[in-house]
Amino acid sequence: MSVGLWEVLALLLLIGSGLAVVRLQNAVHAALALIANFLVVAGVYVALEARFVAMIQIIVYAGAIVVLFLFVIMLLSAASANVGQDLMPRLPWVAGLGAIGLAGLLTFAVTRFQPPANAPALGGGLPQALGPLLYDPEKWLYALLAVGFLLLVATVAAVVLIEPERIISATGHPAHPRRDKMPTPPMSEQKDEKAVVKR
Amino acid sequence: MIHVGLWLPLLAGLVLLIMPGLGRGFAIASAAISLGISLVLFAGYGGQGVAYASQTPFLPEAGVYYALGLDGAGLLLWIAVSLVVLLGVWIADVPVRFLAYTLMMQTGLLGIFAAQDLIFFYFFFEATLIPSLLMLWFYGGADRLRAIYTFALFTLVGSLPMLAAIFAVRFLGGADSFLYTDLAANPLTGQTASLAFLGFMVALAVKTPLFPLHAWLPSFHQQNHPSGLADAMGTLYKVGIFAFFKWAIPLMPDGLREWQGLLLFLAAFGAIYAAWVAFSAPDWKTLLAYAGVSHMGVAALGLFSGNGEGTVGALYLLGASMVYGSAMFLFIGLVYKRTGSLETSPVRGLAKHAPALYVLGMFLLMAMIGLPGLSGFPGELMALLGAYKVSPWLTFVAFLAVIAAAAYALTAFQKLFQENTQAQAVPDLDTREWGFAAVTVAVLLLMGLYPKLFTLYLEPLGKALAALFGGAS
Amino acid sequence: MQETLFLPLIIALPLLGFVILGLSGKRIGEPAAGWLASLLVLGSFLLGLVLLLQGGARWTLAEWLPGIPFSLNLDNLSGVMLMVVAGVGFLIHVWAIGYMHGDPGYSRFFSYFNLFIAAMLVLILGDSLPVVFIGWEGVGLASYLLIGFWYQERVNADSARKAFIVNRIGDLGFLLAMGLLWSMFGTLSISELVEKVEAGGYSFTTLTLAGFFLLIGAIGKSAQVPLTVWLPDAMAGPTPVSALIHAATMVTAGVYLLVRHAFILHGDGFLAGLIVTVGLLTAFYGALCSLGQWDIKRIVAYTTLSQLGFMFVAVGVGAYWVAIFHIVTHAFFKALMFMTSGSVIHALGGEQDVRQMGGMRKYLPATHLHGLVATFASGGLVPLAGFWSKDAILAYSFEFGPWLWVLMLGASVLAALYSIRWYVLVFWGEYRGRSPSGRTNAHAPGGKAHPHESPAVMLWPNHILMGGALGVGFMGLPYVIDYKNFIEPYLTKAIGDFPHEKLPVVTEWVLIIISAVVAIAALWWGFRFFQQQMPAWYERFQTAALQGFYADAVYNALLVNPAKGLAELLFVGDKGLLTGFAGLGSLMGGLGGLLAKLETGALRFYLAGLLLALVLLLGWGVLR
Amino acid sequence: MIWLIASALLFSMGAYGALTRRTAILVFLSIELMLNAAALSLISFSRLYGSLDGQVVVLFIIAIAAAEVAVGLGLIVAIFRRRETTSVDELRQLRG
Repeated sequence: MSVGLWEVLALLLLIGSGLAVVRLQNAVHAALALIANFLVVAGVYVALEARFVAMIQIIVYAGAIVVLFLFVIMLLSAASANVGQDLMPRLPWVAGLGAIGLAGLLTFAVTRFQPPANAPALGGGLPQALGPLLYDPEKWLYALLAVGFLLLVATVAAVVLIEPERIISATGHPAHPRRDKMPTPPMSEQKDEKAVVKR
Repeated sequence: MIHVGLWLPLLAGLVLLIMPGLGRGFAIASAAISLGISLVLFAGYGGQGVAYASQTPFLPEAGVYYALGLDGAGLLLWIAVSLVVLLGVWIADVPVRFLAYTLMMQTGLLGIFAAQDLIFFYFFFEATLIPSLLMLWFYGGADRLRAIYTFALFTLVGSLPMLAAIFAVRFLGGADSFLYTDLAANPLTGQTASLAFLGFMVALAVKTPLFPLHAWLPSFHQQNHPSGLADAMGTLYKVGIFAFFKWAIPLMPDGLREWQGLLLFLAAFGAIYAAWVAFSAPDWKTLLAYAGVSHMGVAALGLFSGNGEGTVGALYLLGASMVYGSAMFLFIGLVYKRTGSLETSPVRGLAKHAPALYVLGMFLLMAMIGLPGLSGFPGELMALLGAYKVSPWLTFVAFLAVIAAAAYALTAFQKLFQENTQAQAVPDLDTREWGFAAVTVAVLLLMGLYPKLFTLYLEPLGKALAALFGGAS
Repeated sequence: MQETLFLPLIIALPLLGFVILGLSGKRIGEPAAGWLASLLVLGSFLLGLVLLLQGGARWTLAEWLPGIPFSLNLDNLSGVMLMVVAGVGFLIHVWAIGYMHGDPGYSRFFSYFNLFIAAMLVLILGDSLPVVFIGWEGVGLASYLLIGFWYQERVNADSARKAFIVNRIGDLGFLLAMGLLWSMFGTLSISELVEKVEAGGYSFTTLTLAGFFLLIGAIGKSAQVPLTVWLPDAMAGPTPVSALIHAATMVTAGVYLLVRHAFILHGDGFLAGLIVTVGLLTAFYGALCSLGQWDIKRIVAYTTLSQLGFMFVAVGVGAYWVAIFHIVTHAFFKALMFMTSGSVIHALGGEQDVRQMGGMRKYLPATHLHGLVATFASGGLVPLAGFWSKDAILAYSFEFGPWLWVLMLGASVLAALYSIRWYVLVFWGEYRGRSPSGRTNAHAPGGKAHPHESPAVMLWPNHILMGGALGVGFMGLPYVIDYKNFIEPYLTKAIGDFPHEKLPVVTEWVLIIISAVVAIAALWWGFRFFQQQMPAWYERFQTAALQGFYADAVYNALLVNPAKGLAELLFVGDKGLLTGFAGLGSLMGGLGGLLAKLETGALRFYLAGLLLALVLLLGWGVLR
Repeated sequence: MIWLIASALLFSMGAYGALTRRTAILVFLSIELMLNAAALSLISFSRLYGSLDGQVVVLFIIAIAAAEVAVGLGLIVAIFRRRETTSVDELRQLRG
C-alpha cells in the first residue's frame, strides 16, 4: 500500500489534533480540537470506502456529541482543564510512559499484520449496501433494536439525572437522596464487630 | 427401609417446623420410629460387609450416585444416634422448633454413616452443620455470635482441603465414580496419598476433635442452649473417627502410614491435655467438652494404630461416647433446670433432696470415666490393646488421662451433689425423667457388660482395616 | 474342674442384693435390708464352698470382646480368697446390722456393701484380665461410695475422692500390663498366659516390665509406699467398711494379684528386690505412723499398712502361699481388731479419740476379750494365727537373706508394740471420757453416760472372728512341727510349684524361738511402756508420726498443687489457642486490608492500573 | 495499514489524556478520542477484509457513544450540582 501525500497530511493532522485534545489547557479549545480530529477521521473514512459512516461521523459525533460537550463545559463554566488539587503529580510521567509503550506495542502488532490479498470491494460503504445488513434478522437486526432501546433508556436517564427534584415531586420516589441526608456508614456496627473479635 | 430411616426425621422435622402445634409428641413418635427402624436393620444384618446397599444414579456423568448402605460400624452409630435423639426430644425442655431442628440434624447424621458415595458423604457431612448452626443461632447464649463464627469457620475452612482431596482421590486414583467400592478399589499411593490424606486430616481433625483443632468446641458448648439438647447433637456430630475409618484410611492407606506418627502423638497428647484442662473448667459444659476431647483422643489413638483391636476399640468407644456424652449433656440440662446455673465451683449438695438424680449422675459419670462394666470401658480397653502394640509410650501418656479423668469428674461431681450440709432444695426426678434415667442406665450397662453385641460386627471391619494397612507398625 | 453356671451365680447373688436394695431399699427397711444382704453373701459363701469341695469350677463366655473371653475360674487360690471374702464379709455384714442401726442411709449402706462383695468376687474369680479389672475398679468404686458414705461432710467426700484417684494410678499400671501382655502373647486369659509363659519364646526384659506394671497396680490397690496416702483417710467411712474393705479384703487384692501372676514374677531378681523394698518400707512406715495416732481407726489403719508390707515381702521373697496364708490370718485378726474398735466407738456414742477412752475392760468385758485376742494375734504371740503366718514370712526372709530377716524382725517388734499400744490405750487404765454432757451421736441416741456393751448381733460375729484369730494359724504350721501342713500344698497346686530349699531343722527352730521370744518381750515391754507418762523423745516422734511423717504435705507440695496449677495454666492456654486461631484469621484480614489500600477511590489511579494491565497483557500477547 | 498505526497512536493519546486530565469532562473527552480510534481501526479492517460488518459495528459505536455521552454528561452535571466540582481527584466516594 503506497503512502501518498494525502495520507501523510491526514496522519499529521490526526496526530496534531489528537495531541491538542489531550494537551490544551482550555477545555473549549480541547473540544474544538476534537471536532477537528473527528472531521479528519471522517475524511479518512471516505478514503476507506465508508462514506455513510463518514457522514454519520460528521453529523452525530462532530455535530451532536462534541457540541453537547461544549454546551456542558460552558454550562458549568468549567473551561479550565485542571481544577482542584493534583493528588497524583507524578501520574503524567507514568501515563506518558504507558501511552508510549502502548503505542509501540500496538504499532508493532499492526506492522506484523498480513491483510488478505484481493479483498472484495465494498461498494463505497453506501446505505444501499449497509441497509440490508442492518435490517437482516440473521445479521444485525436485533442488535440494532437493542441499541435503539438503549438510546431511549439513555435519554430517560439523562433527564432523571439532571432534573431530580421534579421527578421526586412527581413520583415521591427519592431517586437521589440529598447528600446531607445520606446515611452515614453506621460506626456502631463496626465497633461491635471489632469488639466481638477482640473478646 | 434404609431410605425411610434416613429421610423420615428430616420430613418429620419439616412438618414440625410448619406445624409447630403437633408438639413434642410428634417429635418423640418420629424419633421412636427411627430407633425402631435402626433396630430392625440391626436385627436383620447378616454380619458381613455392607448391607441394605442401594445405588441410584444421581449425576452419572460426574460419577455421583445416591448410594446408601450400612456396615457394622454404621449400624452401631445409627442406633446410637437414633437413641440419643429419642432421649433428647424426650427429656429436653425446649421449644418445638428446636425439636424440629434436632430431627433435621438427625437425618444429616444418619446420612454421614450410611453414605456409600463420597460426594454424598461430603454433602451430609456439611449439611448437618446447618441445623446445628440454627440451633446455636436461635437458642444460644449471649455470646453466641462468636461461637457461631468459630464453629462455622473451623468446620468450613477445614472442609475445603477435604473437598480438594476428594477430587484428588477420585481423579488421581483413577476410579470411575465416587462410589465407595470404586474408590476403595483404586486407592491412592505414595506422595499423592499423603497429600490427599492431609486434606482429609484437617477436616476430620476438626470433627474428631483432635488437638489442637478442638479449640472451637468449648465455646460451642458454652453458648448452646442449657437444656443440653444441642450439645448432645453436637456430640453426635463428632464423626471424625468414623470418617477416618470409613473413608480416609481405606482410600489412602499410604497417607496414614505417612502421618501415623503425628496423628498418634496428637491423639495421645490431646487425651491427657484435655483431661487436664477439664480440671479447671468453670462450668459443666466446658468440662464435658474437654472430657469429650479427651475420650476422642483415646479413640483416635486406637484407630491410628491401624490394627484390628484398635479399630474395634475406636469405633466402639465412639458409639459409646455418643451415648454417654450426650446423656451427660442432657443430664446437665436437668441440673440446670433445677439450679439455673452450670458453674462447677459452688457447693450445691443436690443429693440430699434428689437422690435419684444423684444416682443417675453417678452412673453417667462412671461411664464417662471408663469404669469397667459400663459403656466406656470395652472401647477404651480395645483401643489400649491396639495402641500399645504400636506405641507403648504414647499409650502411657494417653492413659494418664484415666487418672486425670477421675480427678476432674469426681471433683466437680462432689461439689454438685455432696457436701450437702446446706443443701439446695430441688425436686427429684419426675416420671418423664425416670424414663430417661431407666433407658440410659440400661443402655450403659448393656454396652458395658455385653459388648459382643456390637463388637461381633465390628471385628471383621477391624480385621479388614488391619489387613489393608498391613504390618506397617 | 467343671463348667457350671453356678459359678457366676456366686457373683450374681450379692449383685442381686445391690440391685434390690438400691431400687427399693427404703421400702424393705430396717433391719430386713441388712439381713437380706447378709444372707445373700452367706449364699455366695456356701455356694462357693460346695463348688470348692467339688474341686473347683470354670465358666466361660467365649468372645466377650474380640479375642477376650469372659471367663471365671474357681481354683484353690481363688477358692481360699473366696472363703475369706464371703466368709469374713458375711460376718461383717451381720455385725453392721447392729452397727448401722438407726442410720438414715441404712439400706443404701447394705446395697453398696453387696456391690463391694460382688465386685470383689469378680476380681477374685476372674480368669481373664479384663474381667479381673472389672472387679478391680468395681471394688474401687464401692470403696469410693462407702468411704464417702456420709458425703454430707466435706472431709468424707474428699477422702473418698482421694482414694479413688490414687487407686486409679494403680489402675493405670494394670491397664498397661494388659496392653503389654496382649502385645506379647495375644491373650489376656490368665490360664492361657501361664502356658505361654512356660512355653517361652519372648524377651525376659519385657516380661519384667509386665511384672512391673502389675506391681504398680498392686501398689495402688494395697496402699504400699509410695501410694499409701489414701488408706488412712479412707477411715472416714463407717467402721464396717474399714473392717471389710480397708483391712480384710480389698487392700489385699494387690497381693492376690501378684500371687496370681507368680508365674511372671518368679525368678526375676529385679522385681523381687523391688517388691521386697516396697514391702519393707511400707511395713516400717505403717508401723511407725500407727504408733503416733490418736484416732482409734487410724491406728488400726496404719497397722493394716504395716501388715500389707509383710505380705509384699512374702511375695517378694517368693513365698506366695505364705502371702495368701497371711492374708487369711490377717483378715481374721484385723477384722476383729476393727470391729472391736467399732464396738468401742459404738459404745461411746461415736467417740474415736483414744485419749477419751481407757478402762474399757470394765465396761465391755466381751469386747475386751476380742480386743485382747486381736492384739495378741496381731502382735504375733504364740500360738495365735498371726504368729504362724508371720513366722513363715520370717523364715522365707531368712532364706532370701539374713539381713532381711533382721529387718523383718524389727518390723514385727514394731507390730507387737503398736498392737499393745492400741490395747492399752483403749482397754487399760481408767475411763478418760467426758461427762454425760458430752457429745451426742446418731449411733447412741441420748449420749449415754456409761459405755454399754454391744448387742448380740454385733458380738456373735466377733466371737467367730476371735475363733478364727485363735485357730486358723494351725493350718499353716512350719514343716518342723507339721511336716505337711494343709495350706501349702493346697495353694501351690493353683499358684504353681516353685521349689525352694527348706531351712535346716535347727535353724528353723532357732528362728521360731527367737521370733516368739521377741514378740513376747515386745508385748510385755509395750504393755508397761504405754501405761506410763510418755517421755519427751516419744512425744516428738509422735508429733511427726501423727502427720504420717508429712507424706500428705509432701505430695500436696510436689504433685497435687503443681498439677492443679498446671491445670489452671493449661486452661488459660487453651483459651489462648482459640485466640491464636483468631490471630491466624486476622493475619488474613490484614493481608486483605493491605490489598484494600489499593482501593484509593481515585479514578485516575484505577485508570493507570487499567493502562498498566493493558500494556502488560498486550505485551505478553504480542511479544510472546 | 497506515490507518491502523494512526488508530494505535490516537488510542494511546486518548489513554494519556484520560490519565492526565483532572476535569471529569476532559477525561470523558479523551475517552471519546479512544473510542474513535477503535472505530477507525474497525473501518480499516473492514476495508482490508472487504467486509461491511465492520462499518455496521462502527455505526453502533457511534450510536452507543451518543447514549453514553448523554448519560455521562448528565452524571457530570448532577455531580457538579451537588459537589461544585468536576475534579476526579476530589470525587473519591467509591473508596472501599
